Amino acid sequence: MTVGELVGLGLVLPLSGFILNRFLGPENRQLVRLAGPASIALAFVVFGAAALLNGTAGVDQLAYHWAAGGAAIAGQTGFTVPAINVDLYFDPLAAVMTLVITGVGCLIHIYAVGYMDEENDADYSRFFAHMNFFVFSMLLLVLAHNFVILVVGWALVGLSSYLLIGFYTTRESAVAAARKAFVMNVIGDVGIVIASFVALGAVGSLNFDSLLGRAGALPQSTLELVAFFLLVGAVAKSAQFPLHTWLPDAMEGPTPVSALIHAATMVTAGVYLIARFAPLYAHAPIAAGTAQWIGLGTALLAALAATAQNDIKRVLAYSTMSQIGYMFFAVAIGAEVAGIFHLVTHAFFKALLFLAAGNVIHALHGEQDMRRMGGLWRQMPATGFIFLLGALALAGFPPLAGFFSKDEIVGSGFAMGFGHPVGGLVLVLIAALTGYYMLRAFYMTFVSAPSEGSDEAHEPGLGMMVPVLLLATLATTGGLLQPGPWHLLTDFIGGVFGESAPTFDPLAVALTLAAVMVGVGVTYQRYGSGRVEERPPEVLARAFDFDSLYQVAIVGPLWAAGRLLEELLEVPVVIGVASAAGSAAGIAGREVRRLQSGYLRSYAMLFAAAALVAVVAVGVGLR
Amino acid sequence: MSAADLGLVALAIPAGTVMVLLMADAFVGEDSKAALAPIAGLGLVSAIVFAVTSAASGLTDRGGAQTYFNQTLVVDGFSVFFQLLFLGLAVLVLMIAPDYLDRRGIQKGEFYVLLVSALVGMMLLVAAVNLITIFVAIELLSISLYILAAFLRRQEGSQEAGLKYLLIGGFASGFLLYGLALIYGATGSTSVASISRTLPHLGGDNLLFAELGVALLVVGLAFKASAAPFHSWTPDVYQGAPIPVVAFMSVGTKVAAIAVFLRIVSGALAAPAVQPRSALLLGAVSALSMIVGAVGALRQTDLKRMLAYSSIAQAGYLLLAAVASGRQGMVGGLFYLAAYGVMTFGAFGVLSLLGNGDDDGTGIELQRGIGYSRPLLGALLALFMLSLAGLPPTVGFMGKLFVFEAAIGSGYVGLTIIAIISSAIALYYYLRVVAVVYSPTADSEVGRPAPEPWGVSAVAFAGALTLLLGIFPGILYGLAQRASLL
Amino acid sequence: MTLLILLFLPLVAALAIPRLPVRYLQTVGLLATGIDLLVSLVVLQGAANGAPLSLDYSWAAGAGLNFRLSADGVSSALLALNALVGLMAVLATRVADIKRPHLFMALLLSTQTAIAGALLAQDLVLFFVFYEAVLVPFFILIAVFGEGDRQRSALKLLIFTSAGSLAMLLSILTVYAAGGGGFALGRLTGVHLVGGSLLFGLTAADIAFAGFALAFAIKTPIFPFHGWLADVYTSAPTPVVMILAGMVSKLGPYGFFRVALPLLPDGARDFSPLLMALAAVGIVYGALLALRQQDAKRMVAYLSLSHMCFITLGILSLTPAGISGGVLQMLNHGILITSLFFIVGHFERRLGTRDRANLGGLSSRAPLLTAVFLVLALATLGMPGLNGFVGEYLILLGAYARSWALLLVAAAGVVLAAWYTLRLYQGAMNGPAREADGAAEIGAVESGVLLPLAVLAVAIGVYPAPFLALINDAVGSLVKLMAAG
Amino acid sequence: MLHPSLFLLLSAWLFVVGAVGVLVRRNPLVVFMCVELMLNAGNLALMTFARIHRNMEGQVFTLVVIAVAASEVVVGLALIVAIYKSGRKMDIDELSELRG
Amino acid sequence: MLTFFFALVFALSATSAVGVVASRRPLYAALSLVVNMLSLALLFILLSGQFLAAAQVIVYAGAVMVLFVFVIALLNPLRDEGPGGDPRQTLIAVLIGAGMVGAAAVAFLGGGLGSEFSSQDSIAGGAQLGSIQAMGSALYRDFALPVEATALVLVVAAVGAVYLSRGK
Repeated sequence: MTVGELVGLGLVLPLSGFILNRFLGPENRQLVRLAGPASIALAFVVFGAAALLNGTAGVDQLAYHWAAGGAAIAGQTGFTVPAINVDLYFDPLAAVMTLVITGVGCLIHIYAVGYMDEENDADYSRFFAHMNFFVFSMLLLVLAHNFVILVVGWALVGLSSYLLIGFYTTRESAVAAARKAFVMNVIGDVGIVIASFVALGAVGSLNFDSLLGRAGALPQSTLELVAFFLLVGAVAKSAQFPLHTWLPDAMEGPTPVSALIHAATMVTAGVYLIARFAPLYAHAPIAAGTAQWIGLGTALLAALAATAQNDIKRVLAYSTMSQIGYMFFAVAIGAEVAGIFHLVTHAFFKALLFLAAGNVIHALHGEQDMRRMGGLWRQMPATGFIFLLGALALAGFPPLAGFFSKDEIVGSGFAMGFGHPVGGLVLVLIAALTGYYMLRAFYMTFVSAPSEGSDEAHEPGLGMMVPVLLLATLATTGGLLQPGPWHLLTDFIGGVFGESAPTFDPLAVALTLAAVMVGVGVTYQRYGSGRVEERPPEVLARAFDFDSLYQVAIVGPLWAAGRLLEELLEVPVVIGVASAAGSAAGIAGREVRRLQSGYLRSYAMLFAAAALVAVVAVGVGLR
Repeated sequence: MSAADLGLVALAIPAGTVMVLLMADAFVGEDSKAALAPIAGLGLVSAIVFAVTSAASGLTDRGGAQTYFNQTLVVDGFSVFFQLLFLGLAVLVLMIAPDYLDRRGIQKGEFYVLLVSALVGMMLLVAAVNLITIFVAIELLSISLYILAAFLRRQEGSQEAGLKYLLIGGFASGFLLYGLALIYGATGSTSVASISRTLPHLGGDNLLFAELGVALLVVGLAFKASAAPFHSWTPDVYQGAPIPVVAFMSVGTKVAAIAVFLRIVSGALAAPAVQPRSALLLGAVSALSMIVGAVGALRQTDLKRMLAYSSIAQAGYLLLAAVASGRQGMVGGLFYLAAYGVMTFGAFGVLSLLGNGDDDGTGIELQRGIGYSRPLLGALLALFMLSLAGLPPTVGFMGKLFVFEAAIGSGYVGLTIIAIISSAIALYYYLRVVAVVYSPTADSEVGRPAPEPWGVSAVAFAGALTLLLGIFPGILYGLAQRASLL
Repeated sequence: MTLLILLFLPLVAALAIPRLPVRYLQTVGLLATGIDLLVSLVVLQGAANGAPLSLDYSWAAGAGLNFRLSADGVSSALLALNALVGLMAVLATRVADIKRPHLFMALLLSTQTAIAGALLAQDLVLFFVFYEAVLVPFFILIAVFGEGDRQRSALKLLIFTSAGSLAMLLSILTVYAAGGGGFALGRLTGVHLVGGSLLFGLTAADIAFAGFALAFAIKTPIFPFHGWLADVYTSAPTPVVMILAGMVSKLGPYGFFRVALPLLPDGARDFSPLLMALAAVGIVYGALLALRQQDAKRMVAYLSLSHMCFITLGILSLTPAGISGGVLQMLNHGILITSLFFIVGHFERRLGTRDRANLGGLSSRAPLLTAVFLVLALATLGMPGLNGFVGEYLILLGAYARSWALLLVAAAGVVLAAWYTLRLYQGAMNGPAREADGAAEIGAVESGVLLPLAVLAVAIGVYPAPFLALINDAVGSLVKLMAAG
Repeated sequence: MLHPSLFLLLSAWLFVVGAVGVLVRRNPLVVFMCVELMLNAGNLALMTFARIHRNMEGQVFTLVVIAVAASEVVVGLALIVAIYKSGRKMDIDELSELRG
Repeated sequence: MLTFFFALVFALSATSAVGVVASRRPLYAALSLVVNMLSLALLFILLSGQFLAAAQVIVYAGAVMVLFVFVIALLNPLRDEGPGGDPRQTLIAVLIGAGMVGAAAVAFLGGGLGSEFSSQDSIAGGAQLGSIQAMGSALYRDFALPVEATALVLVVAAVGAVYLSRGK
C-alpha cells in the first residue's frame, strides 16, 4: 500500500467505526465496546505505518472530484465554480497530528469504555459513534489539502463537539452549552470560508499549495486578509479571546469528551491551522501580531480565571485555554515547532488530567465541585498521584513533558516576536499562575479536609486505569522528544517550516522555573494546611464576565432587533400592506356601492354630468 | 348565392322566426308555451347553418363583403362573426330559459318573441352601416330587453329593473340620437361609408359638430356597453331581471355595442381630426369602467350584482381593444368579445340552473358547498369565475392577453397598467366565489332540484368552450383574424 | 412525448380522481407522481448527456404562440425535484383526515402539472400560463383545506402573487412588442428595448426588468415582498405547504434565471445591486424573525424566507459561481424545506401541537426521527459535508465577487442560521420532555418521506460534482449571454 | 330670420330642458315626457340638418324616431300601469329597492 | 309676418318645454308637451317637412299624448308632483343644464348666426325636399330596411305592452 492509501485507510477506519456503532450499536453493546476503541487503535497503527513509510515527504492522495469546476467563460466577471477535489495531504506535520489524535484518542476511547458503562445501550453506542465520528472529522481536518475540505473537517469537528457536549440531551444546560459552542464555531467556519474566497480570488485555486507557494509574491493586503480570516477560524475553534466563552460551558459533556476534544485535540486545531499556514503568517505581520497578542492575552486571562474556579473541570478548561494561548503565541511568532511540541505534550498531560478528574467525578457520582471534594488521597491514591503528576507536568516541572515544551516557547518569546521580551515575561508570569492554580486544584481535591460522602469513593477499574497510566507515562516522558540536547521533533517536522534546531535559552528556563516555584509555593502556603474558606474575586470566578457582556452587547440587541422588526416592520408594514391595500379597496368598494344609491335620478345625473364633461372635453377643451 | 347572400339569409331567418313565433303563440296552449323554445331554436339553428356556410364559403376579412338595401346593411366577415356569436348565444339561452320560466311561473310565448326580436336587433346592429339602421337596431334590441327585464312582471324587483332600464335607456337614446343628428349635420349623410369619406375633409363648425356627434355617440354606446360612468343601470337591472334575460343581455348588448365601437367609432369615424378625441374619450371610459367595475364588485354579496359590476370591468377591457385600434386591437377585441360571451353566458347560465322555486337564490353565500352537492354545476361555476378572472388555461386569459398585447403594441401602457390593476382586484372577488363553491358544509347534499338536461348541456357546452379555446386559442384567433375589418 | 407524459400525467390522474373510491385515492396519487418521478429521471438523463429533450408545436400560429418545451440541466433537475416533492406530498396526505379527499388529491396533483409546465416552458406566454395556473389550486387548497384564518391567507397569497404576475405580464408584453413577433424565449433573449432614462433615470429595459423582478421577488419571496409568506405557510395543510415551499417558491429564482436575466441583461445588471442588497437584508431579517417565533411552522416559514434570499443573492450576483450556487441551492432548499415542514406537520399530527413551548425532549422517544431531523437540520444550517453547504459556499463566493458588504451580511446570516435552526431542532428533540404527549417516533410512511430526502441531502453534500455538472451548461450559457450583452 | 343656428339652438334648449327634467322629476310619467322632449329635440336637429343639406335622410330618420319613441312610450306606460297595479307609489324614488 | 310667426312658434316651443318640466301636475306637463309638439310640427313645416309635421301631429300630439293623458287619468290625476326632494339635486341638475346650454351656445352660435337657409329646397333627384314623392322614394327605396325594422319595433312594443299590462 502506498502512503496515500494508508492515509485514506486511516481516515476511513474511524468513519466505519462510527457507522458500525451508530447503526448496529444500539442492539449490541459488546460490539460497541470493541469497535469504538479498536477503530481508533487501528487507525493509530495505520498512521504510524504511514508516518514511517513517508518520512519527511509530503504526499497528496486524491479520493474523488468534489466539484469539477465550471468552464472559464471569456469576458465574464466574477468567479466560476472552482474545481474542488477531495484529497488528503500527509506530511510530517499531519503525521504528528494524526498520531496524537489517534493515539490519545485511542486511550481515551478505552477509558470511556469503562467510564460510560452506566449509560443505556442506545446512549452508549451513540457516545462511541460520535467519538469515532469526531476522530474522523479531526483527521479530515488535519489531512485537508484545500480550503473546502478544511472547512468540511473544521465544521464536522464542531458538529462532533456539539453532539458530545450535548450528549445528555435532557439536561437543559448541556443543550444550551452545545448550541453556544456550535454557533461560535460557525463564526470560525465562516471565517475560513471567507479566507478561502480571498485566496481563490488571489491565486485562482483553493489548494493550499498554490497559495502558500506564492505567499511571497502576493499583495500584502491579500495575505493579511487571508491570514486574518483564517485567524477568525482558529480563534473560534481554539477558544481564544474573544470567541472563548464556549469552552468552559463545554464541560457539560462527559469527561472523556472534554479530555479528547476540549483538551487534547480539537481545540488545538487553531494552532495547527496557523502552523499549516506558517508561510502566510510569515508574510502577514499584522495578522501574525494579532494572533500573538490574542494568544498572550488569552493565556493570561484564562490563567487568572483558572485561579478562581471551583469546578474541577472548569479549572482544567481555563487551563486549556491558557495553554493554547501559549501555543498561539508560539506559532504566531514563527516558533512553529515549539508550538506543535507544546501541542503534543499538552495533549498528553491535559488528557491525563481530565481522565484523572474523570476518575474523581466517576467516584463521586458526578460531583465536580472541588469544595465538596477533599481528602481523596486516602481513597484514591493512584488517581491522586497521577493528577499531581499531570499538574506538575502542566506547570512545567522538570523533567516532566511540560517543562521542555513550555520553556521552548518562553525562550522563543524572549528571542522573537512582536514586543519581545515583554511576551516572554508575561509567559513567565502565567507560568507562575499555572503552578498556583494547578496545585490549588490538587490540594482542594485530594489534600484538604474531606467532605462528607467522599468515603465511598474508590479507584476505578483496571479498564479505566490502564489508559490513564499510559498517558501518565507519556506526560512524564513526552519531553524526551525535544529535551534540548537532541530534538527529534524539529528533525521531523522542522522541514515543513524551514526551522532548524531550537535555541536553548537558560535564562528562560531559570525564570520559568522560578516562577513556577513561586506559584507552587504560594499554593502550599495557602492550602497546605488543610481546608481554606476562600472567596476568590468574583470577577475572576466569572472569568471577567464575558458571558454577560456578550449577552448585553450582542444577544440582547439581536433579540431586541428581531422584536422591533417584527412589531414595527413585519406586522404593520410588510404583512400589513396587503390588509391596507385590501381595506383601501374595500373602502373604495363601499363608496362605489354608496354611489349606486338605487335612485334613478342620481344615475341620470351622473350620466348627464359625464356626458357634459365628454362633450366639453372633446369640443372645447381640446381646441 | 354568394357568401354574403348566405349571410343575409342568416340575418333574415331570425326576423322570420319572430313572425312564426308570434303566430305559433296564438295556437299553442297556455300550458305548453315551452314548445316555442324548440321552434325558435330550430329557426336559429338553421340561421347558424347559413351563417357557417357563409363564413366557410369565402367570406373573410379581405373579401366577399357585400352591402344591401341601398348601403344600409353590410354582410362581411365581421358581421357574420357576430351573427354566429349572437345566434349561438340565443340558442344557448333558449336551452336554459324554459325551465327557468317554468320555475318562476312566467312561461309565456312573448318571452320567445321578444328574445328573438332582441336577437334581430343585435344582428342588425353589427351589420348596420347607416346611422338610421344603427339607431333602429339599438332601439329594437333595447325595447325588447326593457320588456324582458320586467318579464317577471309581478315581481317588484323585475318591475323596477324594467322601468329603470327603460327610463335611463330612453334618456341615453336621447343623447345617442342627438349625437347621430350632429354627425349627420356635419356630413350631410347617414351612410357610414359616405360619412367616412367626408369626414377627413371637414373643417370649421362641421368638424366641431362631427366631434361632438362622435362624443355623444360614444356616450350612447357606452351606455349600452354598460361602461362607466354610464353604467349605473347595470347592477340594478341585472339584479332584478330574470336570469336567462341577464345571460342574454349582458352578452348581447355589450358585444353589439362594442362591435359598433370597433366598426364605426374606431373604424369608419376614425378620421385623423376626430380619432385622437374619440380615442381619448374611449380611453377614459375604458379606464373608468375597469376601475369602477373592479372596485364595485369587491363588496357585493349577490352573485348577479357582482357579475354586473364585473361586466362593467369587462366592458373596460373590451373598450381597451377598441382604443388600441389597428389590426391587432381588432383581432384581440374580437377574440375577447367571443371569450366574454362564452364565459359570461356560462356564469349566468349556471346561476339560472342553480335557482330554485320563486327566488333566484343568487347570494354568494348560498353557493357554499355546491361544488359537492352539484359537482358539475359547481365546477362549471368555478371555471367561469377563473375564466372571468383571466386565469389560464381558460379563454378569458387568452382574451386578456391578446387585448393587452394590442394595447401595449399601440403604446397605451398607462391604460394597460390600469387594466392589470383592475384584473388584480378582480381576482379577489372571482376567486372568493371559487373558494365558497368548494367550502365543505355540513348539509350541502340536500334541497336542490333535479338538474335540467338541456340547461346543463348548454352551460357544459360553454364550459367546454371556455377550456378548449383557452387551451387551443388558435381556433378562435383564426376566426377573429378572418373577421377582422383591418 | 416524454415531456408530454411528464407534464400531463399528474393532470390526467387529477381529472380521473373524482370518479375513484376514496380508498384508491392515495394509490393513484402515488402511482401518478411515482411514474412522473421515473419519467423525470429519463428527462434528467437526457439533459445530463447533453441532449436535452424538447418539443415545439404551433399553438396559436397567428398570435405568435408556440407550445415550446425544453428541459435543460436546470429545468430537468428542478423537474425531478418537483416530482419528488409531489410524491412526498401525496405520501404525506392523510386521506382519512380530510373532509373532501377527492378535491384535495386532484388539486394536489394538478399543481404538479402547473409547476412542471412553468419549468419546461420556452415560450413566454406558455411560461406565464403555467406560472399563473399554479396559483389556482393553491388558492383553493388553502381556502378550503387550510387552518386558522384560511380564507384570509388564501386571499393574501392571491393578492400578493397576482400583483406580481400581472406586473410580469406587462413586462412580457413590453418585451414582446419590442421583439417583433413571437413569444419564444430564445428569440427574445437579449431583446433591445428602445428608451433610455424614462423615469428617474431608468431605461425601458430597467422598467421591464422591474416587472419581472417584482413578480419573482414576490413569488420567492424576498424581503420586503414576503408579506404573504408567514400566514400562508402557516395556514396551509402539510402536504400543501410542502409543495408550496418546496417547489412553488423555486419558480421565483427560476424565473430570474430562465426569464428575467436572459431577456433583459441590461436591466439585470442595473437592478442586481438593489436586489442583492434586499436579499442580503432579507437573509438577516428572516433569521432574526425566525429566532423569535414560538410557532414552529412560522419559524420554518421565516427560515425559508432567509434561505430563499440566499438563493436570490446567488443568482442576482450574476457570477457563474453565484448562479450555480443559487440553482443548486434551489434543489437543496426544495429537499430540506419540504422535509422540515413535514416534520413540523408530523409534530402537529402526533402531538397535537407545534407550539415550541410544548415541544421538547423527544429524542429519547424517537431516536430515528432524531437522527433524520438532525441531518436535515444540519443541512439546513449549511453544515459542510451536507448539501446546504455546497450551495451556500458558491452563493457566498458569488456575493464576495460583487461586494464585501454583501458577503459579510450574508455571512452573519449563516451564523444566525446555525442559531435558529438549532433552536428549532433542540427545542423539539432535546431538553426535558414537555407535556405534549404521543408517540413521536416516525413510522413507515413518515420514514418513506424523510429518509429519501435525508439521503439526498447527504449525497449532494458528499458528492456534489454530478449535480454541478448537470447545471453547468445552462449556467454557462446564461453567463455567456450576460457577458456578451 | 330662418337661421339654422337658431333652430339648432332651440333643439339644444329642448334637449337640455328635457334632460334637466329627467334629473329633477320624480313622477315616472313626467320623466317619460321629458325623455320624449329630448327625442323631439333630436328630431328638430335632424329636420334642420335635412333642410341644410337638402336631402331626405334626416326626415326619414325623424320619422323613424317618432315611431320608435311611440313604441317606447307604449311599453313604458304599460310598465307603469303594471307597477301601479301592484300597488306601488308613482315615484321613481320609491323604485330604489335595487341598489348597492 | 313669417318672422313674427317664427318668433312666436319659437317662443312657444321654448316655454312649453319648460312647462313640461316645471308643471307641478302631470296633467299640465302633458298638456305643455302637446303644445310643444304642435309647435315643433309648425317648425317642421318651416323646414320643408310637411309630411313629418303631419306625422308629428298625428302620432305624437295625437296618439302618444292621448295615451299619456289616459294613463294619468287612470292613475292619479290630481297627484301633486312638483320638482321636490333634495334642493341640492335640483341645483346640480340646473348647473348641468346650464353647462349644456353653454356648450350648445358655443357650438351653434360660436361663429355668429351664419347665413340663412338657402332658398333652394330641392333634393339631389330634383324633387322638392319633404315632398311626398321624395318621402316615398326615401322610405320605400332608400331606407326600406330601417323602416321595416321600425315596424318590428312597433310589433315588439305592442306585444310587450300587452304582456305587461295584461290582467293575469
